[in-house]
Amino acid sequence: MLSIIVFSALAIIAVASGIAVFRVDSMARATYALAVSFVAVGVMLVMFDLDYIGVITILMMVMEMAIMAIYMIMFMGMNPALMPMSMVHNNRWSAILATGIFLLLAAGALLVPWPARSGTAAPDLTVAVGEALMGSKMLVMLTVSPILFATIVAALVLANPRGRYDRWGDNLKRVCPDDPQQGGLGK
Amino acid sequence: MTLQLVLVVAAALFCVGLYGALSQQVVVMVMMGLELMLNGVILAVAAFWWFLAPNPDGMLLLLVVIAAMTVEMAMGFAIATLLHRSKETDMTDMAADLSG
Amino acid sequence: MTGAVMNPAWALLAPVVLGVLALAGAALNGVFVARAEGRPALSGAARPVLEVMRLMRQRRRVTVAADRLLWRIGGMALLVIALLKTAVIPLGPWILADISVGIVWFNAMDVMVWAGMWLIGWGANSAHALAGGYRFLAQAVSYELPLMFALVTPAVAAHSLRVSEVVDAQQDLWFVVWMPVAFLVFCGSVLAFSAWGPFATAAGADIAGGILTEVSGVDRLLIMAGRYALLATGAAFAVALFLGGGSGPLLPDWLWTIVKTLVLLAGFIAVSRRLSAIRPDRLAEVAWIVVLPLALLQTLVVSIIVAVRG
Amino acid sequence: MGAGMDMHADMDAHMDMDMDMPMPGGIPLASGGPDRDGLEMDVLHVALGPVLPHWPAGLVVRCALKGDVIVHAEVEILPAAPGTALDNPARVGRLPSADDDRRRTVIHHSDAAVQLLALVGWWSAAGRARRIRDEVASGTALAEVAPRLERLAKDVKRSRLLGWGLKGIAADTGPGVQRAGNGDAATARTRLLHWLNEAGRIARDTADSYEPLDFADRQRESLGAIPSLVNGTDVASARLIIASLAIDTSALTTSGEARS
Repeated sequence: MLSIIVFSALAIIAVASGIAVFRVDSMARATYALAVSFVAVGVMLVMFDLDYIGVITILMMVMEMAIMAIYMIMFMGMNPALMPMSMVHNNRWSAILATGIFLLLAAGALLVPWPARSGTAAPDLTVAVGEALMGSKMLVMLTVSPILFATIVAALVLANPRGRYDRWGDNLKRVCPDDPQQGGLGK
Repeated sequence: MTLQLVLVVAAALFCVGLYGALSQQVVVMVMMGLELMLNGVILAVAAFWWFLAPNPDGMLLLLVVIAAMTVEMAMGFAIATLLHRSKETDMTDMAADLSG
Repeated sequence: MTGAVMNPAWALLAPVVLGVLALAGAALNGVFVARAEGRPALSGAARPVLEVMRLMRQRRRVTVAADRLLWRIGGMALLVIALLKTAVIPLGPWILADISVGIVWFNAMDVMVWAGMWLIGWGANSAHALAGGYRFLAQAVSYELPLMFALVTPAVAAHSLRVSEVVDAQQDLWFVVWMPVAFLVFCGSVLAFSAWGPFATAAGADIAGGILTEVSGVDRLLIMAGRYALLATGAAFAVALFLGGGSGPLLPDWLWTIVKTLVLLAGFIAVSRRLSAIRPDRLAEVAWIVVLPLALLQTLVVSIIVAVRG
Repeated sequence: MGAGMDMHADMDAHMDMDMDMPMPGGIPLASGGPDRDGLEMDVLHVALGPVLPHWPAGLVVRCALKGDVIVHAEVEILPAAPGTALDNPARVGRLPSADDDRRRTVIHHSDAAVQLLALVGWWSAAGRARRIRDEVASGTALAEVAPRLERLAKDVKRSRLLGWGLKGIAADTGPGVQRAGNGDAATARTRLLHWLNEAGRIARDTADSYEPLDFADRQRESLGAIPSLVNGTDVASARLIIASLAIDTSALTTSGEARS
């Protein structure tokens, strides 16, 4: 019983703050509303005994939203005061489509005869996921890690306007890189 | 707490995100919509895992979704910065001009 | 041994212990300041209490078009985060919530500090405060990854993310002995996420006080208390991860934990005053190119030792 | 709001609406402009001073900021109230003597060191410099503080962390100004060392071998150099640069005129 009350409260928080993301007038508030939504979902995962994945979700998403806020403000340039903002297109059709899909999914969730639970959870799920990741399902890890690495490289290449020739000179012979803001290394 | 209840909540999160991703003009706001959709997906996968088949393999799917999320964010930020730099725009509609 | 089941009522004691530790840290800092200014040390030790009374009475300063909601949330965040951290920190044989992912919990909480610090800077709607908030984020992306690997290293050695098992794994040998790099990185990160000493640039004098520029009264009190509390929880967690928790001769476990925590806290405060600030723009390159590989190397060495010993 | 075709017209309508929007808190929206990293950034106008901790009193630097990078700066000195002369033993009712002049120089130098050390967040060193300054101002014999000044200078010189933090903070106001001695361009760090060494030397030597402070000219030169020095730096570096110029506004507004 208690778990249903807690879950419902978390569900309301998650959905309400999700809606708030597109309703509030300040980018900082929008970003941190999304963070609240993620934290609520993270706590729900912990309720499913997914301690590790739940806490990791909270950790990653708060971090991501802290960075996201920078981009929101950088690219949408408004002050913290609550400036009304309306930056939408296709508003009506988006709403209709989203509602329709929601009805469809909800109907599916309620009407499909879900099978009974099969198998039992391992006593220590964190150990179990670690062993799966490093054992039978290592291929997943082997695929994900190069993708993540490629993402780091690709994102840097896309976003960084200055190559090493800009920094170190045409012959790469500068002692100290020519940066607008000096870093900690170099002479 | 039943599977149906959790799935309805997940669907609600997914569709709020969908609305945002479709209706917003600014790239970062579209990304927020996508994030919210993936948030719903995470919750749904966790519910399936817990109520249908709680074995370790299912958790890997969650990890993969979370990894996909980080990839999406990193590339989104990079592309938003690139767009901003090259066209001084952050609107999705204007990004279409790049193809021309 | 550690990890004994506790009555949840003891949770009420945790804030008291944390408050006493934070106050001890503040008093010690007061003594250092007093000595530097040539005043008697005792007046410095009394300073935090007077400061608390002063700030409780002070009226809040109001800035134009401040985002009050987010500002208040940020102001409270640091103290709340420190309290949430105490849940997984063992005090001798007791631990409030010995969850299976205690170390990840601690890490998740110090990521929350990112949000708290930035919101304090953002809410005030003032240029210096905002610069402080951004500075903290710039510093955070530098320290967070080395910190994560510093946290992972003891977990690898103990085969567990559960804090009590990490403590138990140090019965024979404290982890600080064979993972000194991880210990140092962790201590540096504690200073960094408390915005303290050389890492206090978010509240630095060169941006007129940064995030603290516009806060006054109760808000300021909460933020200052939160920073001391974060410093104290950081020290206590370092004791659990690297300094053998409550192990020691003669005294009971819980007393050893407190003694070690106080010594480490005193160390943090004493060292901080002697170092000049490290600006985030200078820190970033060093953190990513020097410190992160060192921390990774430390994790690798520990992993190999653990694998060889079986 | 139609489908995707008339989006640009739609957007323009939004832009127009922006203009008529109420200004929150009476603050108009910032206007944009390209910045040094090739991103368009809002321009923010911020005045540094006239009152800030560790800042020359009465100095106002009006900056245009992109992010926290200064893209334009103007300098102004607010007219000071008649000097109170509390900090200046040479003016406290007695006739000025050579010792007072010497004392004044030591105070000026150590005061400048206090400001810079406090700004870089090295509180213990700043505290030591401040105590020396206060003792000299309250009449302690100069020979007594000399060894402490020299020790402080040695510690500052040895600190690698400080050297690293102040690396690349330029403070060269032009030819012939307070060179470090070895011909390098003046930086914040060389200036700091210069003050401490000079103060130590002046306090120790009783012979009249020190360079007297010729405030007004040098100060005016420093003041004129501020806009070009701080252009393109972030606010924090700008604070360090201005502190390393050791601007004494009282010399500029009162005694400056009298001396020149």
